[in-house]
Amino acid sequence: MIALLLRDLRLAVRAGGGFGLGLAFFLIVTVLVPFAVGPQSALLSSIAPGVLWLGALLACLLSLDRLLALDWEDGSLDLLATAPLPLEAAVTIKALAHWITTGLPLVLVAPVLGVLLNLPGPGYLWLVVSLAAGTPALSVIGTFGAALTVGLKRGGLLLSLLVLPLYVPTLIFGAEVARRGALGMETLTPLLMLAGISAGALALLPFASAAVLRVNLR
Amino acid sequence: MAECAFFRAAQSGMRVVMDLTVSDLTIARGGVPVLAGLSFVLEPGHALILRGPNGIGKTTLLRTIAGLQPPVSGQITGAQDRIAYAAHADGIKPTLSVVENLRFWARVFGAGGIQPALEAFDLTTLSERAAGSLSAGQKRRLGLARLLVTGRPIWVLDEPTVSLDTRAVAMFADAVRAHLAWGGSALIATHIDLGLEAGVLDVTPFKASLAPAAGANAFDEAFL
Amino acid sequence: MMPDLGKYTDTVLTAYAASILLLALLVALSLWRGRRMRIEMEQLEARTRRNG
Amino acid sequence: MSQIEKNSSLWSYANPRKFLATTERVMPFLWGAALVCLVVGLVWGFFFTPDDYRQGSTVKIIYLHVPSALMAINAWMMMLVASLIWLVRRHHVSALAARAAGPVGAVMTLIALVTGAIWGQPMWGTWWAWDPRLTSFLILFLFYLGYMALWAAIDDPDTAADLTAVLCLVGSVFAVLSRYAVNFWNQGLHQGASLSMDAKENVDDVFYLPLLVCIAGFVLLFIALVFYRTGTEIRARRIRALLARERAGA
Repeated sequence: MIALLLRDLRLAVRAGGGFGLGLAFFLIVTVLVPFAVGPQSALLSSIAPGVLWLGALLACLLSLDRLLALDWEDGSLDLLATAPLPLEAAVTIKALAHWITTGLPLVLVAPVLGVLLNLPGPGYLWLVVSLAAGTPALSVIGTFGAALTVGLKRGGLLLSLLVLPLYVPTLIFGAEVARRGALGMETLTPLLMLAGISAGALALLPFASAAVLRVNLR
Repeated sequence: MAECAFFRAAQSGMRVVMDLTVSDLTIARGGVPVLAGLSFVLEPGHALILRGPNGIGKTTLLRTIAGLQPPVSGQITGAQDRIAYAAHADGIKPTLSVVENLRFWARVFGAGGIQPALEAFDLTTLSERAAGSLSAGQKRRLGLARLLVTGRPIWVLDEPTVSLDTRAVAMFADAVRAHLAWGGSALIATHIDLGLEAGVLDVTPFKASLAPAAGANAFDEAFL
Repeated sequence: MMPDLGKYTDTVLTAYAASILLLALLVALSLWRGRRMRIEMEQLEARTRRNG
Repeated sequence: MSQIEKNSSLWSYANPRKFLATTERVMPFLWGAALVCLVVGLVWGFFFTPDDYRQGSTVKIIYLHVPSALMAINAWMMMLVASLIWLVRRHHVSALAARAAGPVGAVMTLIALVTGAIWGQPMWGTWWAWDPRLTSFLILFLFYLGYMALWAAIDDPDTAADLTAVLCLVGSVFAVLSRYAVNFWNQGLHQGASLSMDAKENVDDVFYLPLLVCIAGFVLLFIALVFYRTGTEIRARRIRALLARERAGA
């Protein structure tokens, strides 16, 4: 299992792995928002939590179609499916690798981008906490979507269409935590729901992803 | 993890005695049966060459035996967790070096060192090169070297000699011979003569008739 | 004949028109595709029988 | 128990030929009943019911909005059950019925959304409000779109059936989650139940009877459409199989 994780991380940082693309995308989205809505700091600081969450979500989405497609094309998935490692574990590891290379950097960079959007003081902590609790769910759900569309020639757009509705609860609770945190309100309820979604998705979705992957491999 | 190790030990103990048995197998591609009523036994230490025209269903048969797709009917025994499968796609990552590629598969399969595999396919001098910079034949050799690091007793190979030159084909034949001598077995779909002492199974007579198979779910006869 | 819908005439009529249009569209598309598939299958089955 | 035993022959309708033969016989009655119920219910509702004292004549929209909203959810439930049957018992007709129900459910959702928005214009003063109910239906509509798109994108029918069935299962869980999330996110623009179209206490008997007839009409129309469309899918599948055999024979 560790071997697979290490390989995926190594592939991500080598040339052509696409590491950092998500971050760059996140940065650009955040920079473009003030151009679109105007430079008033009051407006920016009120929409900052939502914009940062949406940017993080889109950055996550952007990298999903490479998550399994490359392994599918070069036959690695066939070989992994015949390996002693259960496919459920393999997809969990791949989701974890996706989170480490995409979700985690987003969590770390978000506060810096918060400055650009005048995020209010107490908001930084809650932004980081909510992204840390929510991005694992984004990776796991995204892996399911990637497993569904892995056999398709142009699956990228379909992948977005399938995954975005599944992202709704995570986005709502995640952005709610960040928003309430920025306003200095109580954040426990949405945070618990967010963590619950992440934990539930992590516990159950790998089975669906592996089942779907087996169907696609046959 | 401890459990895994136990199973592996039990497996290697059984390696010498378990045959790969295929009985009355019917397989389908895209829902249409291609081969039917196929039976054979592959004993340890033996190789079996599959022959038949293109499109007859050799690849489908090998994928079914490797457990990648379910058979329509019939039984496969002795295949569970004992197969190393290799097909047209080698699962080689171009940005990783030869050694990194091999070591990854060795660790996934929990098997030993990669040095013998490198030597058997004359990859030692290439070991630090990125796999993406290898020629087609060299990549193919790397893909076949992977078989050695899996430690699995049954090799299921789909056209393993594509893009290999005569020297590399000889290397491959030697590797198969060594594998058989060790007590392994091999099921190979190929069109060229490998110079192995192996049984030959021509699958052409097992071509599925167009009438719906008797074993198929009678409910769905309208679809067959 | 027409009931007096008061100031909401447009609202109610639009809702009815839109809904009935959508339903009609769905039924029409279903019937169109159904008919095409039926004809195609009959042709194909006839051809299969002829060829044995 | 004996009733269940007797009904176990229900599975025989999983035979495509049997399904086609049986539905062929009941189709005219289904279409007829659906049409009669819809015409009676809608005409009754439109021409012969009084206006509501708060909502005025817009209350007439409930004869479309409530039944379509009901069927939007029921269609998804039916797809879920059919998907489970396919995954467990591998009856192709079941998978095809789920596929057939998809677009019907999507149109029902669309009708519920459109009538809701049109009703909201004079009531809320805006076409679209991010009201929890409307929002949930919008999300449901996206789920329908994804489900249909996945069916359309995959060539092999069994693979498509498997993948869409799993998507339907996972989607159901997330649709319920979204419903709660949306409720949490916006407690609602609804000024209490009094101005809602869905609240029971708002519906007098005068409105209730024609509404029941309309609901019956929508249910019958749904069944008729799903039966008919399933038949179409069975034929499409058969065409595919015949062509594949022809190609294999040639």
